Amino acid sequence: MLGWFHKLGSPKLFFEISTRWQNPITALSVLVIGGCAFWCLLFAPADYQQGHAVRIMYIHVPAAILAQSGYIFMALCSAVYLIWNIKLADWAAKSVAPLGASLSFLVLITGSIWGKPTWGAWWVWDARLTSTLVLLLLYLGMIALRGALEEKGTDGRACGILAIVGLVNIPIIKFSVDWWFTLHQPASFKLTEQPAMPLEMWLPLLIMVIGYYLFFFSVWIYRIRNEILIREKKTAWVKSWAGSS
Amino acid sequence: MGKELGGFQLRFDNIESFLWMDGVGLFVWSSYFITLAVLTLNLLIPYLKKKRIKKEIREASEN
Amino acid sequence: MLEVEDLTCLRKGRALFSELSFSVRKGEILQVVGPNGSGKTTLIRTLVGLYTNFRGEINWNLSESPLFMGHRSGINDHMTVRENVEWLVSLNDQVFKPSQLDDVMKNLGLAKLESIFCADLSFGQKKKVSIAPFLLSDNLCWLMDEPFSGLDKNGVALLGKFFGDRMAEGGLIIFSSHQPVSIGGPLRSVVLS
Amino acid sequence: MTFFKASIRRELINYHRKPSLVLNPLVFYGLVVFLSVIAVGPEKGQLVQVAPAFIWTAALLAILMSADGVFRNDYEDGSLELVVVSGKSLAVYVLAKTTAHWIVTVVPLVLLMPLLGITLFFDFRSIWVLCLGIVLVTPTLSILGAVGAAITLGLPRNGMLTFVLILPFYVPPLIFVTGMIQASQLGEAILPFVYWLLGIFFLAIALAPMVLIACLRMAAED
Repeated sequence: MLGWFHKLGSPKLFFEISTRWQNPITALSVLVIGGCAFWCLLFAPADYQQGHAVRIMYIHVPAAILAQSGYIFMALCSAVYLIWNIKLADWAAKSVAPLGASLSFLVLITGSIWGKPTWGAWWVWDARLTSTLVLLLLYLGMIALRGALEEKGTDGRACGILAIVGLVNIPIIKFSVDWWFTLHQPASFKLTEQPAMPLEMWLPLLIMVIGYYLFFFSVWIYRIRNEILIREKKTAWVKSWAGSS
Repeated sequence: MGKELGGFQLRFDNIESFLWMDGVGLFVWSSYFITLAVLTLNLLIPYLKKKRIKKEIREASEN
Repeated sequence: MLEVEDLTCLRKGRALFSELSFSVRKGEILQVVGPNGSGKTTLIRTLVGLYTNFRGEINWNLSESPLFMGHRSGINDHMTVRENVEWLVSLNDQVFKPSQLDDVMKNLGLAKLESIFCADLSFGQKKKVSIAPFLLSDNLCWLMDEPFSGLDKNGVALLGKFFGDRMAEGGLIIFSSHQPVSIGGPLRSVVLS
Repeated sequence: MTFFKASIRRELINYHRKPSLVLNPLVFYGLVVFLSVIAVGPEKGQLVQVAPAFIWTAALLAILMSADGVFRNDYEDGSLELVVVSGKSLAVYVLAKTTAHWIVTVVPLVLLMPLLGITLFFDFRSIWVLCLGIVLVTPTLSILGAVGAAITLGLPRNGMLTFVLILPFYVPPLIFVTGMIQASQLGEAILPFVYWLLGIFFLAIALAPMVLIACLRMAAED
């Protein structure tokens, strides 16, 4: 187990393996998301209450799922770095932060655009939007800490610790925001009390989620490869890579 | 409404109704375009950065 | 005793010094010499466990952790000399009688300064304050980073004498210095370049 | 235990010698509340309704701001590395630090509270609940603030970063403590909120030492 970890923890090996994988994954993700977008826009049924506005769900919900699982993934990478001191895991965690921030930003934007035709307001202090806002703030804090510590070279451990603290806190934050929302619950239309989604709605949603996952990993691989190149720029193999192609 | 296309039910009669979407077209389309923009940027930024890094490494090793 | 084998300290991916091997026994004093930036401070900090980015082996064979004097004094400016010494000594699990403190203060040339705030002391005086807990302790293993810098001639001679005394009692002292120092006894050295 | 006593004594001496460390957060707190009153307007009904909001926000900011410095002095003068090397329990050390910080920032705040409550037209029950809320929530805020201070230790003094990192974590305590005030104003039970605040506090005090120790060791390393 450990041997396998350390082997995969070699930046060079990861770079070589990912060279083969990055383009197929990127192409596949673009294909899945693009194709599924057509499905969602043209063929998915309109909701009996929201009408065509429900089509926003297909890009909003996967982004929300990815923003959250991205944070968990980042915290896991950080834990691997802190426990086994594998530098690649730290770079992996670092590569998640901007991606996760952009996705949670996307969730908020599409959420508020979705809110206007359905709730009648651009923004509702709904439990899920609020906790996504906190998630965005956590990602931004992460990026800020990286920026501040990068020069000193101690960014990895501090960010790792912060990521894990955040992971412990996310359920608490989610729960407390839920509580807060029920305390202040406005009399408005609620999205959560829908009848079960029919197959022709959740199937494209599921495929879209898969597409987003593929996309997440392709961008993550791009970013982590850049990180490897920067950190290992003085090694022979990076120089020969830069010179060759 | 709409015609069948390979087993799928097409939900719009014509381009106009597809764009209009019963009045919510602006919301749906803008959110799709914003998503497109954010996702494209996510791919583009690391791609451009990689090109820059590569150039830097090459120049550094030539000097 | 202490044994160090093939010690390499890395700083920002670069080796500060590499494959250093030496050993120190009880009753010996080891001086770490080298120009600025050669890694003296890092070596002392690595030995004491503060710096962990290294390869190689460090084996301590001691019953208690060594007394440490760092590059930064550890003296709090808003506390008096006595309060500072009491705190530093409590870190080492030692107790002392007031008369002992008086003696040490007199020895160090700090008599009557006990109730002065450390902010009002000169650099050399502060150095002496951070030496005081070493003299109040039974622990014979000392690790000091630049203990002589900032001391006047008398202070240097005094600390040299303390070193000699400890060595005679079977102490183990490792210190760094950028200038040659003479103490009352034989001195081994590790040179960093 | 002796080490705890020695540490806490040292902390209190330090606060005693630098009263600005105690006074500044308090004055800051009063000023934020005062400015908020100016912004809201002096009308009684409105004030009673929104006053808990800015009372808590001000408390949060004041505590976080003062917590930012708890380890800084020890880090800069080298005491921190001496503590690390000495083999003394760092958990005891951070506990002493945060306890001292809590005592010197919160006790004055609680004493100030009745005064503030009267000027904001609170009834006695609300003032009592307010004090209870302060006592229950501030230990958590102190601990989380210490975590922020420890993570940013060794960086040039930059309070902003600590704020950006830690304020999101202040959301749950803030929700429960404001909920408590509102419940009491509506005449509902406040006990559930007390339980939640205690729960969060226990969680924080169980987990934070590990995080703090890791951060301090890291800071002592460079």
